[in-house]
Amino acid sequence: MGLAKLNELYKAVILDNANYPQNKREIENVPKFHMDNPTCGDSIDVFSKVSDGVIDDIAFTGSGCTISQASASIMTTVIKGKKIKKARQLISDFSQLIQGKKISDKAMDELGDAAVIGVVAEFPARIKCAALAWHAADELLNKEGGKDD
Amino acid sequence: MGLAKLNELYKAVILDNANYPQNKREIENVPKFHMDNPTCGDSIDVFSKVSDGVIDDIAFTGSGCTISQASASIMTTVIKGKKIKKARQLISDFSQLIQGKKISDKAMDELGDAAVIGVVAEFPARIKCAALAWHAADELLNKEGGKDD
Amino acid sequence: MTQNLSEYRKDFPILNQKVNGEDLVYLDNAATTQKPIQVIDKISHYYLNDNANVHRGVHTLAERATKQFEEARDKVAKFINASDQHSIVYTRSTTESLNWIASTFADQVVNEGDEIVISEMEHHSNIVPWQQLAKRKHAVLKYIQLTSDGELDLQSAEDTITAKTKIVSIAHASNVLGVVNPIKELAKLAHKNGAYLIADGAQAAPHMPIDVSDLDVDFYAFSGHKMLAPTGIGILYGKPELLKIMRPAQFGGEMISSVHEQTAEFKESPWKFEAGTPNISGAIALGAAIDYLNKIGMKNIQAYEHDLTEEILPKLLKIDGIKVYGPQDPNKHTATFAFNLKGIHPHDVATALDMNGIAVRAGHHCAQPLMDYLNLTATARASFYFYNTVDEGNKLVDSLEQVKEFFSNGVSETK
Amino acid sequence: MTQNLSEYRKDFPILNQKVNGEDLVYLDNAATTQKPIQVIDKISHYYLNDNANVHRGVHTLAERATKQFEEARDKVAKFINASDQHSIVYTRSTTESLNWIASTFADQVVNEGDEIVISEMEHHSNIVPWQQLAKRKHAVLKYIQLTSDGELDLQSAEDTITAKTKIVSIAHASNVLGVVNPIKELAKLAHKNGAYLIADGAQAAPHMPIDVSDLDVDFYAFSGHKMLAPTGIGILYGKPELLKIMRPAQFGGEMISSVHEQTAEFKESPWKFEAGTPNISGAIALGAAIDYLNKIGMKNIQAYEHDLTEEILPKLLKIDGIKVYGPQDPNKHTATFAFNLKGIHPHDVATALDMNGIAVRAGHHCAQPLMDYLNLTATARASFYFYNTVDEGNKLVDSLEQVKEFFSNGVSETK
Ligand SMILES: Cc1ncc(COP(=O)(O)O)c(C=O)c1O
Ligand SMILES: Cc1ncc(COP(=O)(O)O)c(C=O)c1O
Repeated sequence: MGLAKLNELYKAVILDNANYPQNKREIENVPKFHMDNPTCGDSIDVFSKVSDGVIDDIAFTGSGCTISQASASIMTTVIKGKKIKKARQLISDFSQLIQGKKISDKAMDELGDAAVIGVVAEFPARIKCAALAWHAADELLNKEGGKDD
Repeated sequence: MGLAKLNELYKAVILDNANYPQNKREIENVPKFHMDNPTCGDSIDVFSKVSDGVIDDIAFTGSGCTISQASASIMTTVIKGKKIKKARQLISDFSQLIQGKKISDKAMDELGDAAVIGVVAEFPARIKCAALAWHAADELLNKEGGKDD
Repeated sequence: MTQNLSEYRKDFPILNQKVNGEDLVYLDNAATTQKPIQVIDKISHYYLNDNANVHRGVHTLAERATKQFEEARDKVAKFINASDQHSIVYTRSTTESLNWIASTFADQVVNEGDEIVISEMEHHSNIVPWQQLAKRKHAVLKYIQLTSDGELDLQSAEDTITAKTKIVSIAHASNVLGVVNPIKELAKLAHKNGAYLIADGAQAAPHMPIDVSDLDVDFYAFSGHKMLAPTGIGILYGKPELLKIMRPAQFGGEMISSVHEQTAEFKESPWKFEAGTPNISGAIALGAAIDYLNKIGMKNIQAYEHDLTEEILPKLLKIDGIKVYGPQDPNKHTATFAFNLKGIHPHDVATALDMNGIAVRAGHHCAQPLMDYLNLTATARASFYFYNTVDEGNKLVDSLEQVKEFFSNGVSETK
Repeated sequence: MTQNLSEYRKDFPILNQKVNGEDLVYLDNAATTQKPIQVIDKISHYYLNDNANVHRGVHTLAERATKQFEEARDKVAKFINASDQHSIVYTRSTTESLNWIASTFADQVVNEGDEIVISEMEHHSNIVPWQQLAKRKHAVLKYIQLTSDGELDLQSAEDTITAKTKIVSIAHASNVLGVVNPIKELAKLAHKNGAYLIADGAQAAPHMPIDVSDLDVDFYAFSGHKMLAPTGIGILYGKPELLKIMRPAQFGGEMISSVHEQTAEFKESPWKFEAGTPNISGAIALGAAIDYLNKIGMKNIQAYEHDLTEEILPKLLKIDGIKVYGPQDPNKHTATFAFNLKGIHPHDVATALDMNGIAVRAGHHCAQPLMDYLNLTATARASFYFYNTVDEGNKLVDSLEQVKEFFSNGVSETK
């Protein structure tokens, strides 16, 4: 098979987001959440600015492989502007997707670019890389959501 | 094969010594050594009265299986009256014998009744039973011998 | 007889051999069980196809190994009806599981003057770790007494478990007396008094359906090798909220989330407990053992072993001069029989039975305080599993008669 | 080339498979090695013929199991030239061996203000137990620095090991930098300062002759699974006089000589350390692994792996944009190569290599302090064993060129 199969995983949109990540920056004076990938030592911080239950801004910092960086970048674009509840629903859909589970067409639609990362399900060792930023965002929003109630 | 093979192990001299053990008693005001067989919980105390490097008296108390009781009984008869050095040599010969190693004809001779226990080498699980009293005697005499030097 | 499970014997090639010229009758299952070919093959298959280290690798073999290792954990969780596979920690054995609780969780909750309660029928592995803890913490180690029948005395349990008690640790089934203890009631009693209940399931998990959620135990420990799996793999179940606060007992690779020169953060349960390369093939083979047991059905195993007891216990009791320990009623007895023949040391009994191909154990069965309690130094013990047959039980009974005869003849001969 | 050992490949059926459609090239031997058919068969043979619990039984199977279990211990003793088989303790792994020393022997000898010395290249298993000990005892954990080459800095060792030092614990061979540390000199240095020297032999014992008597180490730890044996069995060697005073880390069955309600006495070493049913089949299979290694000869293995290094390291170094960590001189490097390709994350490298059937590791290799020291978060690592070939090394080198090309093309495509 050889390296050709790599094209499946490293699609243009993924490489693009990894090389030119969006929202890779700190946001000052807002809550953040730190997460490690113990397998490789990669780590990420996710920042979010929430008002009235809506995610006004979301960003990340940290280093990692192509998959984790691209996934973080795309995560911010998908989540930004969404309500917390909606965002957490999307995170949950994404989590299903990358574990190779079927999700609704509607969810696929809403995930947009993130749906492309679904291919990682065929590379089980890399699922954690894809999941890292989304998990961190979920933990962060979980706390934020809790505050709003 | 069945139980017939038992006759090899449980020879008359062994059953006899187990049922009517010799020197099974305490000796007062002399050193003693306690030893356990952790496999079965059997335990033994060996007592010895030594003067001028000669074992004037040796005895044991405790409970155990046929093999360990017989072996202890025979041990006392073999060791009694010997010099410490000689006694420890015999103990060492006995230890070789029950592990199935070849010992000299002279040693076999000197072990007398104890040589009969050599058959235990064919019942490896019972070697510890046969060895218990002899080990305890060795530890005891080791201490006594040390004092004499 | 409910269902004859001895058809499963064919999966245990080791049973089909001669020992001392006689058909092997393996009745030492409480010490360790034999392994079906499905489990042995699983080990070979793993090493012939998928072997790699777990959790660390990006490559295909590492992924296969990790997947099987974690799938086995799920199987264990389902096997004992744990709500959450994160509550399943791989250890070496029951002994290690109990040691880990005693040296970490219990060490965290027991203070000076507190009481730790065990029973007179415990295995050394459920005694010595508590002695050590009591010594370290200046706590008090107390024993629940037994009834004259050899059952746990529930009155004594009520008297012994008090507001001072922090830990109650009890065998789910005894490896000597053949009794099953009322763990669910003991858990209630412990909880009512603000104590934690630990069940030593070494002799229960192989023989009956286990439901840790229904029992409401705080911790449950058992060994793979006593339930068809290889040696070197055991399980510690803990309630998730307790595992969360429980410190790891060992530190190193795999269990950390990050390490700096002077500090380290740990992963979540169960991984924070599993330092270093675990027994990967052992865990996977335990999964295969559980598949095998599930195929038969734990209820069927329990029922069949009860049938064996109904057949064999009365026959044993009929032997003149025998004393069988524990309840004499087959309805209260598991298929583990500790006994003595009058005037014959159990070691001699075991050697004699071995000459007839029958493997039984002789000794204190790692339960010396129980031996003291019963005024014994040792017993013989025949312990059955589902692959044993009534015929084998009959052979045991017949052989015991022969043993009696041999030793009484032998003795009279020398007079 | 001294002698081509890759003929032994035929004994490793797992190597003869396709991964992602390509021939498997297994270069993750530092994580765990594959097992020869002789070892796999030994496990099956044991379970098909002899399985029983050890040390407790009177019957024939128990005797066979015990004999093989103890014979394997003798083999281990000879393998590392220990004078006495009582100095060989069975553990689960290197990690457990190191944890046991840290939680018992070292706990007994380290006091407040004392110093524990490790190095910047240690594996987490030889770091975190010492952090815990230092914290518990208010002792100080110090690190020996490395030279710019990635070797242990002996000047730094002399400066760091002082009269305050109680414990020095150092990897015999690094799992990242591919260096072998001068354990014999370090032992001298430690002893001169009244400290104990512990060697983490996880990456040394599989690859070179080990002589603990000549090295004069106080303790030596290693893992079976990194030297052809199954998972779940490891070794702790200790000098007999130190094992004598060392407390057991776990308590229970097998390790006691007698137990009373409130107290217990322990057996002698090594059995006092082996609480509960040990990994019997693992130990016996470790014996088979040692037989296999001895048949080849550890010197031959060392020489052949050196030849591999001579062939492969220069080729790796020629790849444009590669950084190989540790010494660049093949005479100072073992056949374990940690590296990075400029601009490509090692995880991506490993995934790409896996597509070519090549199994390498990517990550921190359980050596985060070393990563920090080298200013890295992760590297890729290819680690060879005697069954690997020069061809496999060449395939790695070629594939790395392809990986570079893929990622630079891929990247430019999206611009
Ligand atoms: C009741 C009980 N608890 C604990 C153990 C210890 O099990 P292991 O030796 O597998 O640790 C045993 C078995 O020997 C047992 O029967
Ligand atoms: C240098 C070193 N020490 C310790 C270990 C830990 O070995 P194990 O995981 O077998 O306990 C390893 C292997 O991962 C190692 O490479």
